[in-house]
Amino acid sequence: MLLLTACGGSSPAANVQRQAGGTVTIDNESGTTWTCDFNPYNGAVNFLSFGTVYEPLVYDNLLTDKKTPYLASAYSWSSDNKTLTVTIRSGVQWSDGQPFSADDVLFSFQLLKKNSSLDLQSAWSLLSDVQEQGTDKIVFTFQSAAVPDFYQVAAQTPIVPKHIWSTLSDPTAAVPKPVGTGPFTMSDCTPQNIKYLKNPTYWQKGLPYIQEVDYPAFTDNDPANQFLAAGNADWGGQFIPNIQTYYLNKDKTHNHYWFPPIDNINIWINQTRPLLSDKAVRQAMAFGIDRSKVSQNGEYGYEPAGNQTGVLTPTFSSWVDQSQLNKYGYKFDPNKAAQVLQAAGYTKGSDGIYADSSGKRLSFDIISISGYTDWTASLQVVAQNLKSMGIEIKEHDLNQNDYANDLYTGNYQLAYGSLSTSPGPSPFYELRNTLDSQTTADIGQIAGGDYERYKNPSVDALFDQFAASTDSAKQHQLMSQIQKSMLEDVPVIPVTEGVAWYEYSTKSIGGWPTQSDPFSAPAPWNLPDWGVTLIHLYKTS
Amino acid sequence: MSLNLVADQSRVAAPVGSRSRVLGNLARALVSNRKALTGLAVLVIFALVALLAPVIAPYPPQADLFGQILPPSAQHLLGTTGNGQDIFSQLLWGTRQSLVIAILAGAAATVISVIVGVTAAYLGGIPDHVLNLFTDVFLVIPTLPLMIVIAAYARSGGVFVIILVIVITGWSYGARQLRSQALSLRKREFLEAARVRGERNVYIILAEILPNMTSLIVANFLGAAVYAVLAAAGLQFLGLGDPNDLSWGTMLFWAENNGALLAGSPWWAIAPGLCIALLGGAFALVNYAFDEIGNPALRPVRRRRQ
Amino acid sequence: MLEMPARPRGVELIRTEGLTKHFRLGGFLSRRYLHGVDDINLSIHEDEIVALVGESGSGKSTIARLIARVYTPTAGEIFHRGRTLSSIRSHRDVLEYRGDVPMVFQDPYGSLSPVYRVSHGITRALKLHRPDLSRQGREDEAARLLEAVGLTPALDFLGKFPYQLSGGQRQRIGFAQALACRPELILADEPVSMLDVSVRIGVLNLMATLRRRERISFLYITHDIASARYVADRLLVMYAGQVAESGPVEDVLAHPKHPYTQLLLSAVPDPRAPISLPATGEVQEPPRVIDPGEGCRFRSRCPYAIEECGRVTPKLRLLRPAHEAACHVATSDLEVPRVDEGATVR
Amino acid sequence: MIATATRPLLEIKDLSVDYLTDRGAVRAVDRVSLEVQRGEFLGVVGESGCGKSTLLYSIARLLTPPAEIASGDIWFDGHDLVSMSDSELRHYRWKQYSVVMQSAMNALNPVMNIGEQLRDAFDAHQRFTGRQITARSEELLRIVGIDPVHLRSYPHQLSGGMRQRAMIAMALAFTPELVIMDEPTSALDVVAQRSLMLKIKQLQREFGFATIFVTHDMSLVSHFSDRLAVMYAGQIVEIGETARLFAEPKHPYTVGLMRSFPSIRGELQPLAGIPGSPPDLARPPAGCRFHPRCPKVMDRCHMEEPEFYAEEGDLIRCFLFDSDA
Amino acid sequence: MTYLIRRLEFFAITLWAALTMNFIIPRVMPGSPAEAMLVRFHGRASPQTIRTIEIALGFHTDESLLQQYGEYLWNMAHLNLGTSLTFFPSSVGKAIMVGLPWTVGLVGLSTVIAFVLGTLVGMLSAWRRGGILDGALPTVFIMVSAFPYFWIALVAILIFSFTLNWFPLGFGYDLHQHIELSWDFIGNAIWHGFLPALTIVITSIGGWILTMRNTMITTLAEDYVKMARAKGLSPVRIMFMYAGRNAILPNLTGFAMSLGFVISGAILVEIVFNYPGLGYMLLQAVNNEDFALMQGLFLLITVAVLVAVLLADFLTALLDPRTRAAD
Repeated sequence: MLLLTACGGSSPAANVQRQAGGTVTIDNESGTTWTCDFNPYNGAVNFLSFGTVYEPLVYDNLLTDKKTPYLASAYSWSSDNKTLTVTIRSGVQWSDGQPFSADDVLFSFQLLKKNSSLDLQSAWSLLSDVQEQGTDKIVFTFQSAAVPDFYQVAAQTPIVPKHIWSTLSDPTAAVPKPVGTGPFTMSDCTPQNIKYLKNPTYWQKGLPYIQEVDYPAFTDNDPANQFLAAGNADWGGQFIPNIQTYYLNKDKTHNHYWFPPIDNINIWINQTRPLLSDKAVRQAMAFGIDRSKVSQNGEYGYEPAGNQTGVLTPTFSSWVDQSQLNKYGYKFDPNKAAQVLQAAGYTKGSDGIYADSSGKRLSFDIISISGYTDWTASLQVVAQNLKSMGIEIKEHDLNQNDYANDLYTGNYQLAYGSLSTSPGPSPFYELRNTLDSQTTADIGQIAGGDYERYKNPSVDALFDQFAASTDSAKQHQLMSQIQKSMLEDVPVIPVTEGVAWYEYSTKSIGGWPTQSDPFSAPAPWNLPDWGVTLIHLYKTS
Repeated sequence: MSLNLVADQSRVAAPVGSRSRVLGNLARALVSNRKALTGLAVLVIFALVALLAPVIAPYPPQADLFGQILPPSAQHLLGTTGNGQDIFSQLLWGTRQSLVIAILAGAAATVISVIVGVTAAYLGGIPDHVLNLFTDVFLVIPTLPLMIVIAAYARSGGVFVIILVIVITGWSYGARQLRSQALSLRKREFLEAARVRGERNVYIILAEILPNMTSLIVANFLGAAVYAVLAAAGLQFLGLGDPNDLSWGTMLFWAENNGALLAGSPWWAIAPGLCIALLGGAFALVNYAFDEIGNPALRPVRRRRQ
Repeated sequence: MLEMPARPRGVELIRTEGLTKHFRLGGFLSRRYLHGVDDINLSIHEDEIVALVGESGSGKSTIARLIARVYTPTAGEIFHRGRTLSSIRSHRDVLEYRGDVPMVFQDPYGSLSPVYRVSHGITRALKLHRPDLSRQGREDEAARLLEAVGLTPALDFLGKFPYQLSGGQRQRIGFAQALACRPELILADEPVSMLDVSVRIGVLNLMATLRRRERISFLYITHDIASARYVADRLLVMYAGQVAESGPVEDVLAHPKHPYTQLLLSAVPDPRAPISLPATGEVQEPPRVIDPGEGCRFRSRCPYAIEECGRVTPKLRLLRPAHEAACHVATSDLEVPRVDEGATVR
Repeated sequence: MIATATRPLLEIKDLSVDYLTDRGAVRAVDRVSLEVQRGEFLGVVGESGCGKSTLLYSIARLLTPPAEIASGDIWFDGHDLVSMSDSELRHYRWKQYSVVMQSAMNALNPVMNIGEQLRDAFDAHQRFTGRQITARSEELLRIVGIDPVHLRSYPHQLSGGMRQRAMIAMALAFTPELVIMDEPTSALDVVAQRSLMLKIKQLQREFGFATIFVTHDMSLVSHFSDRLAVMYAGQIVEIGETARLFAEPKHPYTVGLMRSFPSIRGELQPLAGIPGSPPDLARPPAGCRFHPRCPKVMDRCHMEEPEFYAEEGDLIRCFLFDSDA
Repeated sequence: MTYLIRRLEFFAITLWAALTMNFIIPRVMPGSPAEAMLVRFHGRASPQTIRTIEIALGFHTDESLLQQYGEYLWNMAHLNLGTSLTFFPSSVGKAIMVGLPWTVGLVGLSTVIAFVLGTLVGMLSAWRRGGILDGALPTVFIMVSAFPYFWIALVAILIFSFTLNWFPLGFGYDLHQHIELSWDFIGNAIWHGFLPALTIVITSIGGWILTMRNTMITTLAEDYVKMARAKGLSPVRIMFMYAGRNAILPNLTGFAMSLGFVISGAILVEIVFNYPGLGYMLLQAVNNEDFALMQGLFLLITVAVLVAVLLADFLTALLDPRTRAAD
């Protein structure tokens, strides 16, 4: 059994005198005014409570995969890696003064089993059973060996108080007055602003330093950015165009940003469509896209160019199989792309577009989400790149719902975007959901992952082996093989890397996560990381 | 963007002149009216710019050839966009679509207004009741939301969807105005004379009623064009147009999304906004001048110079 | 014009039987009706000018529009040379009828489309009703017609726009349009009431000339009884949608039978006659006839009203040769006392 | 105020009125001179566009742009109306002289009832109690022959004749010295017209006010006016005693007018009217304005404008009566 | 009376037509709440789950269209607007009530201000034909009313809020303020609303000035105005009671309609100013295919317009006795 110490995780600048008190104002475009619902199982509002009010069993840092026990004081895997036993922390109180116990954990998971619409992480698609063992242990039985699934179950599922939730007639209903174990309590909510106050009985003694957190509602990016740039908020979480002029220059000594990558933004290539099922076409496209220019023009360079292994850099650099990547060398190279196409029997038509022997032109529609202007700008570059190389793509902006429906059911040729599942603390999560054919479905059916319908049994097997292993070396070796299939088959093309947008001002608040001290994923919308970030913050003036 | 729905009595003035004379008179009246002249001049300039965009624009408008967010300079009169495109070139090219939307949407809405309004007035009775109700329903339903709904669903259709949306939501006001003028015309005896002479309804509507409504129809077109300019700008600003189109509205959309005003390229937002204002203003000026021509009482008062 | 020999009556062109027109008031759920005209029986013969006289709202224009097929009757029938109008259905027949019975309108400023040259109406009429004419033929005919209505030189006028003409000239254009159809009967709806005094008589003379030269009959509608006397052979006096009295003009003027006709005659201002109306506080005006009951519609203003007038609607009765009146009191034996000797102001 | 007895109530001298148009000034009233004595009924007759209404509105100082008085004087009881400011005029309006317009339908405010409009007139000039106003209003309506209940009526609820009477009642509110009437009966049918004329004459006798009565129908005033002024193309062409004028018209235009309307009595006369039509005032003919239509035109009529020539106490603007010639 | 009955008739028919259109639009439009739910569950919800939610949202796809229509009308009559998808699990009514006061307060007030001010200015400008007001205003306001108001709003924020710091950056009131009926709060709300209101007023006032000026000029040429002058009435009385009162009548309906459209008219202003009103809610409803919310807002707007028009009709009947006449 692995014993862990309960603390904030890292210990940054221990010699700094941390003052208690102060207010942190969050500036994050949410697109709505607040409904004052703090149901942690409602996907639309859980970002307002999970991490601050409600907590998981273990905090698993999205960027570093460093695990910190929270409501669990310890945990252990069975030898077959199918059963997880968790020891519940003692001495923790709910914010209404009731003691926290293993009952609450058991209740929370049973609640999710009963109400599948609350199970945002689909925990019960992984679990087969949850039992209480003694008074302080909970035993999770998984359907198969599932070491990485620890993340969804232990790190991404908020625990709620049984004494309150068992009395609710409808657990999907709004929760206006949340009771949790977290470092903050919700003190006041108007449609415009939510005020959180320090939880005086928080189990991590002395924390948080900050007295109050304000979370105003922004319906649109522009007002949110103005608010931040004007110095009205401390902590930003969205794209800011030309951030140097817009934000940094407004207060050069205090304003900072850091945009760590957390997922890939891919071109999904529907493998069931003619021409696109041809590996050569996909490879040619991978050569034909100038990823750094896309990154520069579409995202001001804030979202770095992706690489064809699908492993995020620098976040997960240690996992990248650099030699393979170098071997395939998917650098921007239109000539190479042309060679690949010609070698596969494609010829360039008079319109400058390649066609196969039967005359079918390499002309594809790509779907994107309207209103995502950075994507639109990115696709303008992609389209120009490919067109000059000999492949035509036409952009279709759909609303979010139509886009998602088309993507999930495979009703598209090309699609631009990232996985809909939340990112994970290692490349495994994203790549499995991208490549493992167990996550996909037939065309017309809704797929939870592998939207491109890539089917490769040997790759599927690699993911199973990975999941059954706790050995880091073995995992790295498996990940190398997975990367090879990405490079060889090009099932999707990672174009840029999605980042955690994160701007902060050190004018009155210190203790922020930084690249050199990434103690949490830093965006206000990283769950439950924002709670971890908040307990590190302190007043400086 | 809300219209002022007013039974504009001043419009229902005596019809002016014959076809050739109508046009001749209108032309003369327009040229002698300072507001009309200013408006027309602006329109002509925009039309020229639209036509000559390929010649006068220094760069291809969509090509991202330059550095991002460059300040105005001799090479880039208005600087560059967040994608490294030349704003001035975009502005010149954007004139085309903006003008096309204004003119096509204005014209189409006017045609529907004329058909519905004049037919209703001429036929009278039950057809009038039904058409009138139809018009009223379209007047009463919230225009902008309806526009947003339609535009949102037909998003990928590009500029023609915008035009369609504007036409669907924009014809009813004019139909009502035209109906009321046609109603007042209907009482005039030359129409009765035509009927007694044995003319068919279609002839009466086309050859007798419409020529007498020329000035109101033109005014209506101008009003609809103003509405189209503003509505298209609003829709495109909301991102409900096709962002890959190039017009002032989409430029504003991109500028807004790139925080142009604060991110160091204010001209990106100011220039297309000004152009929209100018174009709308020009149409409105000519329209107002039409009011003055149709209703001399509205003209600026002359005082004897002594 | 002066010598009006009693001519033998020609063929009957138009006859109405029980002609009635009601207008619905208000929206389409309303059940209130304005009685435009009720139970009109009149006839117009070849080579005859019949004057229809009455105050505004008395229904005289409604009759013209019923005959002109602008309105369809609520009840009753109109016969054209013995054939009912309701049986004329085909476009060709309707056109033919319209050619036989055209109309001239009241407002010289409203009856010509301001956007066309004055030739427009005439050529359109020629095109519709004289399809045999060539383009040149039409132009010649148009010129001839203008001369016929006294607009010379005709070619000058054809190219003008209505706004370049005076009221009298426009009204003559109206007659030329009607003539273009080679009509047998022209419905002239107050053709002079909006003209200046000095040109009125010219238009009246034109009507007389056309009757004399082209043998065209007229239904002359007017509120000016003196002008009716000037041109017409027969007179119908209307009151509140009904005919009060009818007969040869001179006979009606000399022996008015209906009290309303008497009132009307006494009210006509005439510098050549002594003033002749009692200075009463009389402010009553003809009623708008909305859903009327039985009874004489003039009874509330009538100094001779008897009980029967409130009960029974009087029918036209022959009181003198060819002279009828709808009055219970007036009889052929009884001369209703004249009001000539009323107080004179001067 | 010794002079009042001899001085005419209203004296107009060489009054000209212009309409300022795009093409320059159009003279609608040209050098008109008139006198109106106390208690006199003066008829002004002319065809449409002859300037008779413009003359009347300039007397009432109600011209609005683009019309304006170009020159001339209007003396009302010894005061020059032309040079008065609006606020000075307010003391004369309605108390000293009032106006009755052609169509009461347009001249009465459609959204106020008769009583309110009467009250407005009273309030504008003097402090009265509500009761006084009501009493006087009822009295006024009775005078013109309307039931006082109509004080509560709105204009559209009254018949045409009643509306005109209501307006006349309003004009008599302060029993002014002069009532200016612009074709007050032209919108009415014959019977109502005659009845209203009689009422006007009766009231004029009773209250002794002077009247300027404008009409296009000279037969209408034949029995009512003391003197008659005939206007043609912006000018007065003949002015004289009514009875004389009808009996023996002098100006060829007046003669033509007399021969323009048929009668219901006597022998049926063939009538000729006047050939041609009135001139466009923007381009009046040179010389005598009537000469293009005049049956007795002479050479000098083409070039010279005739002045007034006195003939048996009347004035005629025609060279036929130029005794020097 | 017939007049008012006719107006009520119009009210009923239009309301029905609008309701029916409201019913049809979401059903002919592509996309369904099921799709929307998919997004919410990242493609991993079971069909049963989606079904349950569909029903909760008022979509009964297994019923005939006629049945659905009947149910829909019944629900509308009972103001049962269903559950919003965007604000799930809030009801549409609740969601709307949150935004309504802000929109009505901001846009409604500025519309009234624009109308009253514009009408007065238009009246004065017509009254003093040829004066300074009359010479300059028409041209200036023709231009201004053709400006895209979101753009004016953007520029206003840049200048007055961001650079000069005179006004707050967005929001309806200070973040820490509690919604309560105190002078403090009201003052704060007015301060926040000033700039958005100003942009609405300056872009809409021109229309009122021009229409009022034009009808006023027409009215001033009426005989009854001349008559009032002849009567020696004071200029103020003539301007308001004779000319103004008559000139304003034809504008009342237009004003009523613009009041009704207050709710929908401010979408762009609310977005630019991050104002917590209904405008943005509507855009969101459309983008999220939140049919219940969309229908609720449409219903609200339509009813608001119709009620406003009806009130204007009553007012017109009150001010203009002619409309009360029998026919």
